[in-house]
Amino acid sequence: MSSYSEITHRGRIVSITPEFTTVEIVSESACAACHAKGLCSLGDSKVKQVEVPTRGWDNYAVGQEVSVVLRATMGHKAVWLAYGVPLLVLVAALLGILSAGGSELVAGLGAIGAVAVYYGVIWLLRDRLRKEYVFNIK
Amino acid sequence: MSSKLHFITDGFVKNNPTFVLVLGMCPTLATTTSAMNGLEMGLATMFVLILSNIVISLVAPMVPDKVRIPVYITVIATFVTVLQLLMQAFTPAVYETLGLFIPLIVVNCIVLGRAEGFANKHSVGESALDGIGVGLGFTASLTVIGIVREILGSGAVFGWKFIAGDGILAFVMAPGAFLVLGFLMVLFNKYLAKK
Amino acid sequence: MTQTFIWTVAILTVLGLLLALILFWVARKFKVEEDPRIDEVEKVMPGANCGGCGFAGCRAFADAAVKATNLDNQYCPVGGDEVMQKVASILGFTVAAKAPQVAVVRCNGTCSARPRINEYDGVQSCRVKAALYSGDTGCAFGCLGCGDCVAACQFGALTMDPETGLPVVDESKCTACGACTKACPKHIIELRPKGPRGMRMYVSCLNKDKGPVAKKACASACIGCGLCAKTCTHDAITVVDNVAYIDAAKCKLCRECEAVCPTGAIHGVNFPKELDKEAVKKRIADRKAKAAEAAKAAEEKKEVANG
Amino acid sequence: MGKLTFSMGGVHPHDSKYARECAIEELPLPQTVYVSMAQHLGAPAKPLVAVGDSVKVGQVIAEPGGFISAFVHSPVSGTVKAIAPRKDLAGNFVTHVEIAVEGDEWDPAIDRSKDLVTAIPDDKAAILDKIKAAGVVGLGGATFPAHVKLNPAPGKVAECLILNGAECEPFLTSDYRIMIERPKEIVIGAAIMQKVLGGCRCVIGIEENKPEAIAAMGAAVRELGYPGIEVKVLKKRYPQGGEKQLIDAVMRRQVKSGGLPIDVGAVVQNVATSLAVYEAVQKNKPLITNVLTITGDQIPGNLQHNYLFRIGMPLSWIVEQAGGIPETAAKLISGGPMMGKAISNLDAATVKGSSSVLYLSEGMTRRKPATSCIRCGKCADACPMGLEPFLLNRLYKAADLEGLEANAAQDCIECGCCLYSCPAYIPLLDNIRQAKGQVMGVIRARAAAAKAAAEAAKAAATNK
Amino acid sequence: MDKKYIVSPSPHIHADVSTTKIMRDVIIALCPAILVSILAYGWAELLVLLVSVASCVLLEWAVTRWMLKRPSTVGDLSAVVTGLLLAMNLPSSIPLWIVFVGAVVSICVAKLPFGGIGQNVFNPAITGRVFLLVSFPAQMTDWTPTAGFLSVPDAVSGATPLGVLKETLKSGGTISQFMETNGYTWSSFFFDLGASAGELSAGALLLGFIYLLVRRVVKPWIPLSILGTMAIIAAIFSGINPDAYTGVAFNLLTGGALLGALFMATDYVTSPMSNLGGIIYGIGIGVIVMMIRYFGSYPEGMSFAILLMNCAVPLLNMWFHQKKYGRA
Amino acid sequence: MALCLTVVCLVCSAVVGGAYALTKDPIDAAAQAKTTASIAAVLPAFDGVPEQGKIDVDGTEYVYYKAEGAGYAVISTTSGFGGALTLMVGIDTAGVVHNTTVLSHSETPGLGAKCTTDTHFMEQFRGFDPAAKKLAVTKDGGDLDAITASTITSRAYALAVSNAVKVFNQLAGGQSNE
Amino acid sequence: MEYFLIFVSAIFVNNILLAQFLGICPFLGVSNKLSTASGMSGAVCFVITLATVVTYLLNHYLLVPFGLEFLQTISFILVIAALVQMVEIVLKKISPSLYQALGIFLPLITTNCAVLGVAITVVTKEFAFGGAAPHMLNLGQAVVYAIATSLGYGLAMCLFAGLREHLAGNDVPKAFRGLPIALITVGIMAMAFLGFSGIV
Ligand SMILES: Cc1cc2nc3c(=O)[nH]c(=O)nc-3n(C[C@H](O)[C@H](O)[C@H](O)COP(=O)(O)O)c2cc1C
Ligand SMILES: Cc1cc2nc3c(=O)[nH]c(=O)nc-3n(C[C@H](O)[C@H](O)[C@H](O)COP(=O)(O)O)c2cc1C
Ligand SMILES: Cc1cc2nc3c(=O)[nH]c(=O)nc-3n(C[C@H](O)[C@H](O)[C@H](O)COP(=O)(O)O)c2cc1C
Ligand SMILES: Cc1cc2nc3c(=O)[nH]c(=O)nc-3n(C[C@H](O)[C@H](O)[C@H](O)CO)c2cc1C
Ligand code: SF4
Ligand code: SF4
Ligand code: SF4
Ligand code: SF4
Ligand code: FES
Repeated sequence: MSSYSEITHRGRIVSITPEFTTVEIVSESACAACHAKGLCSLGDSKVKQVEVPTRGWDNYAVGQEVSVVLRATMGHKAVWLAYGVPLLVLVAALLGILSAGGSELVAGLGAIGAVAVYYGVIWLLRDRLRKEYVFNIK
Repeated sequence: MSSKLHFITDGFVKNNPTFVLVLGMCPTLATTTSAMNGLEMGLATMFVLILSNIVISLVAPMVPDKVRIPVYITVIATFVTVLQLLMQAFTPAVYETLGLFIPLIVVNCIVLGRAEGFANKHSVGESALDGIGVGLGFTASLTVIGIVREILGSGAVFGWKFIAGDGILAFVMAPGAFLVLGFLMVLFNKYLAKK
Repeated sequence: MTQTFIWTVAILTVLGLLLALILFWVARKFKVEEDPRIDEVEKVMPGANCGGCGFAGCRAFADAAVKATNLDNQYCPVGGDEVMQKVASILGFTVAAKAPQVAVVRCNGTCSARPRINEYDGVQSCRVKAALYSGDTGCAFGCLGCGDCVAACQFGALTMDPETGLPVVDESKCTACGACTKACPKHIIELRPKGPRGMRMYVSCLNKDKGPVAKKACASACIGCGLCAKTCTHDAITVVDNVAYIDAAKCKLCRECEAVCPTGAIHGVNFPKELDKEAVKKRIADRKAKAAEAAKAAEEKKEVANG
Repeated sequence: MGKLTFSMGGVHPHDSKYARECAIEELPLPQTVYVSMAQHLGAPAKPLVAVGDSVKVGQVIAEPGGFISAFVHSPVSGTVKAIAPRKDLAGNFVTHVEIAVEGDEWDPAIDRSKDLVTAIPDDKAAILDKIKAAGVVGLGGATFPAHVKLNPAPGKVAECLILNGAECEPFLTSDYRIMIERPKEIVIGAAIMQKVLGGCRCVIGIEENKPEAIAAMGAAVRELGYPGIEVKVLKKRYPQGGEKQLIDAVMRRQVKSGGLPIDVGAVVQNVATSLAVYEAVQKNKPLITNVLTITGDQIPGNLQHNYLFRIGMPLSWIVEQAGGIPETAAKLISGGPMMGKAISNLDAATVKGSSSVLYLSEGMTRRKPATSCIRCGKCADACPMGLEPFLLNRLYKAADLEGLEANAAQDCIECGCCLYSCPAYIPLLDNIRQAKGQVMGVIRARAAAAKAAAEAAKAAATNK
Repeated sequence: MDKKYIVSPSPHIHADVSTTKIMRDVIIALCPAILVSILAYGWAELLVLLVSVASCVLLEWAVTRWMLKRPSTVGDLSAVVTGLLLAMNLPSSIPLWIVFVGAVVSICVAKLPFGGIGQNVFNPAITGRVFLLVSFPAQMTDWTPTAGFLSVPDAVSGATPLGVLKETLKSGGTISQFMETNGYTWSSFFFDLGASAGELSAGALLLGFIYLLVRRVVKPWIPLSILGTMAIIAAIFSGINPDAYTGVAFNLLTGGALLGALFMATDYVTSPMSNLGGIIYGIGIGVIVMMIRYFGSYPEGMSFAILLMNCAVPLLNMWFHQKKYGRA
Repeated sequence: MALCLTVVCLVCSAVVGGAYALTKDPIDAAAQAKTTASIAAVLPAFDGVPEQGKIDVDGTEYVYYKAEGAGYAVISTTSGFGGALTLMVGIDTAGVVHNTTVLSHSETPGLGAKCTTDTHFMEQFRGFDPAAKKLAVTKDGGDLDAITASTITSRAYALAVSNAVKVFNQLAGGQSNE
Repeated sequence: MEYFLIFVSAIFVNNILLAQFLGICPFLGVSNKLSTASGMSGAVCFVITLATVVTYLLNHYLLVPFGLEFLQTISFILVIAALVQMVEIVLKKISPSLYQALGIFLPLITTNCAVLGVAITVVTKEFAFGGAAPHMLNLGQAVVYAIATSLGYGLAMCLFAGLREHLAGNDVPKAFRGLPIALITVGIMAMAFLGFSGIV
């Protein structure tokens, strides 16, 4: 119920190594809250795996159902990195090329290309990101 | 045959797309400024619903599971485009009033939902009946909402004015759509609770 | 015109094919093949989402059941055996029938039996009241009467009886989810086996005070006199801390304890006939007499043998 | 010098100090006293006597049951009749030592003369031992063992000892009376504690509605001439006497959530505690007496008293001595009307911290039915901890423990200002108290888990 | 103990406050303005007030008792306040059945479905008024003054000053033209403009508000931040182009600015709980009002601005909290 | 699988293409009919097909139809209460407004929207001679009664008509220059 | 200036949810919690804008030249559906941890009326701002329109989520609980937003 600081998801532990505990969660589509989801499954409930650093004192078992917790600020940051910044890149590239006199086609394709470049940068930074997004099991 | 009648009646109450499933809210709210508009939108949706249900129940056995969704979307979009063309040709005025919401039938969850949830598991006949039932349910709800909004908002039903002057204008504007749907839902809940 | 037609077919086919392939690829990468049995199991669940089973809701239960290797650790108290059998048959497991349970209120300190000595004027919550003091009667163990248990029951199985000031369980509605037992700060509500045809015996009191104190606080308190334990021929009753407790597994529903209890703290419910105390007492007396006789006889025999 | 006060919240109930002119009277001894083993915050004390033992006034009858606990002494001389559970004023069972009173024979070590002993011993450890041995606990309400408070953890330095003479609760006058009647003893007690704490300064805070007490204490301070002690006038505003509020008012510092006063260099002691410290250190007299007010609204003047009582006297007996329960009383309270406990069992025995028996009339105390919260914010305005009671109440009802913790339910000092000022009569504090309990439970469990984890990690490290 | 004594958790005493008393204070505070408007607009205004209050109270009573089956809450007088404020926002010439529709929206749409007093998220009176404004624009913007008990010297017929002004500006006129043609002088803004009852007298409204302040019913931060923001924006714009944009005094004293800022934006239920939240709420209202007044189609923006900021109140409550003891 | 998709796409595109082929004529006809009807409504009877043209007046581009012998039908857009208000204004060869019709608007139902139904209001434009009367609402000192409580719409309407008149003047003037 | 007008108009005056009725289903579905609603809004913003750019190009450089405007519906829906899924795949490939964080935070974004609606509107509707003659949007304007529209979506969504979190603790009459009261709330919000009418 609390909206204050954390996001939780139910999931199931699929494996535990000394370093990481992997939890499988089912992520649902925007329609998930809809009571008619039984009728309509747009093929968009997906299994995602989340790695959580294993803590010495936990004794969880594979197959156990647990809650995975992420700080809400982390979630917001993730949205920002994955969607917010590329949006800015897209718009900046587009309007930049247009005002520099580029044709609409060039501008459009260029903007999409810029987003691709941005994602490339993220790809280069993937290890840093990996360290940043730390989940916890509750 | 009568045993299959429930495929039609279910769409009215038990599976009412508007009041129970709460699907396809956008056209429900946007196009019900009058009873006629609601009715027309409902019929348009029903057209697509029935045809796509039939076709999907026909092709479902042949479509590999993996490409199910793309195929369904394509089929539905095809019917929507056909509908668009037909309306433009033969009922241009209606097409103009309903505007954007005709192409948006493509993303109306009811259509894809029925395809996924019903048509691909049932026979052609049953799917057609289901399409008719749900389509009628949708049409009926839209018409009811349209009637209420038209009565309150312009003092008329199906364009027939029974009080002079204007109605309560808010009901033909955006807020009225939400309010009427909200209060009708309350009534529907009360009715279901009584049953 | 024909040209348009050709372009239509060409563009749409290429586009459709391309995009559909992407969609297909995505679907293959991501699609969860949720075990369809989860849906099936969920369908037979009661759908109350009460959490009585220890899972987050009916679907969580179904999910766990499908993935489990047996159903030994899972039980839906709401659906009871009937549902468990259905679940088992869907999943191809077998389950042993569990005795259905029901909530019982172990306090019979009605307003008349238990005079109020204070008047409570705080928020109507047993929890708050319990934190403040021992209750508005002399009994520190009895029901506080603010109905936290009633509020906790989502099945509407509990109501407060304004006459007695005690909660009453509607057996037909109680699903034995146990919410009320957790809600009661005095731990008065217990889940007990329903018993054959609903017949069961229990001690409706938790007062651990010594007899006289208990008696003073509440006319129908268990005073820990032990008569019942002495009477019971099935060894089902124990008296600990001045209160008796009936072990449902051992109780044979003979109702002798009920008949001998001097305060009426033992309740038998759903018996077809009213308890005829005198008759039962007579039966006990007869039995005791007989036993005494037998003992005497044995003694005599012994003596005879010895002698 | 301006009057000091705390920086947020607070309310202004009428002070109703009807018993202010009643000099302290000493009560006669009853036939039996019942000495509770749980008279202080922390672990209950362990009885050291057996049934049949005869005891003298001031003899130790129970020892501390843990680090935070205290000695208990016999308040009377006589024979131990029983050591058994007995109902306290809430009706819950607590172990009591029952002593049949025989004469009034005091332990010879106790100096019963009225002479003022102004010389302060030098040995800090000895003073602390004496305070501990005398079973002195805080008399401001929380009955926290005084020697624990006066012995800050290593590394913590006390900068200011605050003597709490606020007595901000309406009706109560016991602190007021001792400040008027025994100011010098209190000041000496303060000087002793100053000494123990390493010579910090000391502020005696008294609310402005007690000018006589301010004058008396001021005179005593001047006359005795200990360095670094001063009397400061506080605004009349409830809960001025709350520890955190007092520290805020006097030192302009705020104790962090979950922190202790000593973290900001403060030690707060009630004036009566100071008197008890004086008696313990200078007179060898353990804490076996205290002063209690009998008062209430709509009750005749002859029922108003300030009594010096022996701990363990049953409340019912004291009430009887005072002339019985007045007709108009609808509720009996031990303590003030804002924080006191309603008495459900008048047979309960007095304890070290007993400070009053308060009779309130029906009209004054009966709660009105709660209506919907109108979000007026008056509760938040009144909360001296800056909490938002309406929100805590809402979160409690939604069982949102995380939200409660984030909104600091655990910081509530249970002062009652919120419920007092709510126009909708929402039972805010009733619920917040529960919420606080639950949150504290979570916090404690988490601390315990972290500790266990740390230990496990340590163990693992040493194993390697 | 033979007598049963009361036992309860602390505290055992209570301040002399209640919801009813607070609402009574608000009603008292509205009295001067009501009086002025009745004097100015006569029986018609009185009828509007009566119908509005009576319908609000009756509806609240009937719906809680019969439809929701809850204890009636009319005793707390909040429905009376809603009725009064709704009426003070309507022209005296309005048909009475429209007043009733407004009351229905206030009570049966904006208040009771949300759970009744204290739980509504939108200000009921404003919701009612905005609904009417949207639904009956013709009737709602017709400020033909009805005959009063005191003759108001130069009451303007037709639209309110803001309405007339908007007309003038749209047809290419300037503000000084408007002042001249309509015979306005700055001083006349204080008392005698053709305006809704509530807008009539700044003095009477302020008097009432001071009463509320003295009785500590409300805090001044919200009104101050609203009026301050409006003043700043008006000063900037009219400084830049006094012909196109109205000035400070005009904006503060006309339209529903005062009634809204003093009595409607301060409604406890629908305004933020914390002082800081309240100030931001007020600034938001101020900005939106001026935006609607300067650029929008509606002649008057106060109601819309309050209603819009009502939407943001839960967020403001989530983000801004009171300063807590011992926490930075 | 790919085959399946290809087939579906093929069939679907064929269906769509087919539908398009079948409906193209009726759609064009409907669009044409609409324009013709509007033109016919705002101009006196004429023979032949009106000819479409574009012209720039005061920096705005206007679309107009020239009906030989009847006059011009000008499409003119202004900003009303709720957004764009687009009219077709028919002006006969004498420069007198023959009739007007609303092509699209987003005015408030019951208020501004009455500009399509309020006969008193619409009739005022029939045979309106801009040379003799002033094309503005009475409030602005013109000769047109506004729709009740909808001065803004009325004003926009009047402005659109007067813009059309300007277009006509330029067209007619241009012609006479020829 | 025109960009600014488009911006204000799309966020406030013609709010996509409250005035245009697009994307109502997720609006009602995901608005129970503020944090999810705000995250969702950010994602929707990106998806709508990207989809608008792609469909604009598709329309202007493929459909229009061949006279195939009637294929808008079917081609747009396919493009958008594929695009949305692709973004997810790309994210997963380039940074699994980022993707994880998103996955746990956000529900997936599926194609909904809002995305398709904006894409179609941009290429079919004539806009008139500040009294200018109606005209089709060019690419730059279209993008600004898309962003502003989705910001309007986010604004309405966050306000609504806040209101709903608040309402969750209310004692709403039984028949009104859930969607009815949510709809009434949106209704009043829509009414409040009418106040902006005429600003551009
Ligand atoms: C575990 C624990 C340790 C404490 N240690 C100290 C201390 O070192 N110094 C101090 O001044 N108070 C200490 N206290 C006392 C409390 O801060 C506080 O003074 C006491 O609970 C009474 O406060 P009250 O009467 O305002 O409720 C301690 C309390 C507890 C529970
Ligand atoms: C709301 C509140 C009000 C208090 N009022 C007083 C008071 O008026 N006088 C007092 O001595 N202690 C009062 N206390 C207790 C003090 O916080 C603090 O515990 C005490 O002064 C410490 O001294 P002690 O350990 O000697 O009791 C109050 C506590 C609270 C929480
Ligand atoms: C909800 C609402 C919608 C309105 N719609 C229009 C409209 O479509 N056209 C219009 O000219 N005026 C409309 N108005 C009225 C104007 O705001 C203004 O009051 C009016 O045009 C001037 O009044 P008058 O025509 O009586 O001089 C509307 C007003 C409201 C409150
Ligand atoms: C200072 C104050 C201002 C109020 N303002 C309004 C108001 O603007 N509109 C209204 O309907 N009720 C108002 N009320 C009454 C009441 O709070 C309101 O009806 C609640 O919203 C009902 O839940 C006000 C009450 C107070 C104390
Ligand atoms: S009575 Fe108790 S056990 Fe039975 S259903 Fe209710 S809460 Fe569950
Ligand atoms: S049984 Fe327990 S929870 Fe129920 S009313 Fe009695 S004390 Fe309260
Ligand atoms: S009781 Fe707690 S919440 Fe209430 S005012 Fe006092 S500190 Fe604040
Ligand atoms: S004082 Fe009472 S009514 Fe006011 S906000 Fe607090 S709880 Fe609500
Ligand atoms: S119909 Fe528009 S989002 Fe569902």
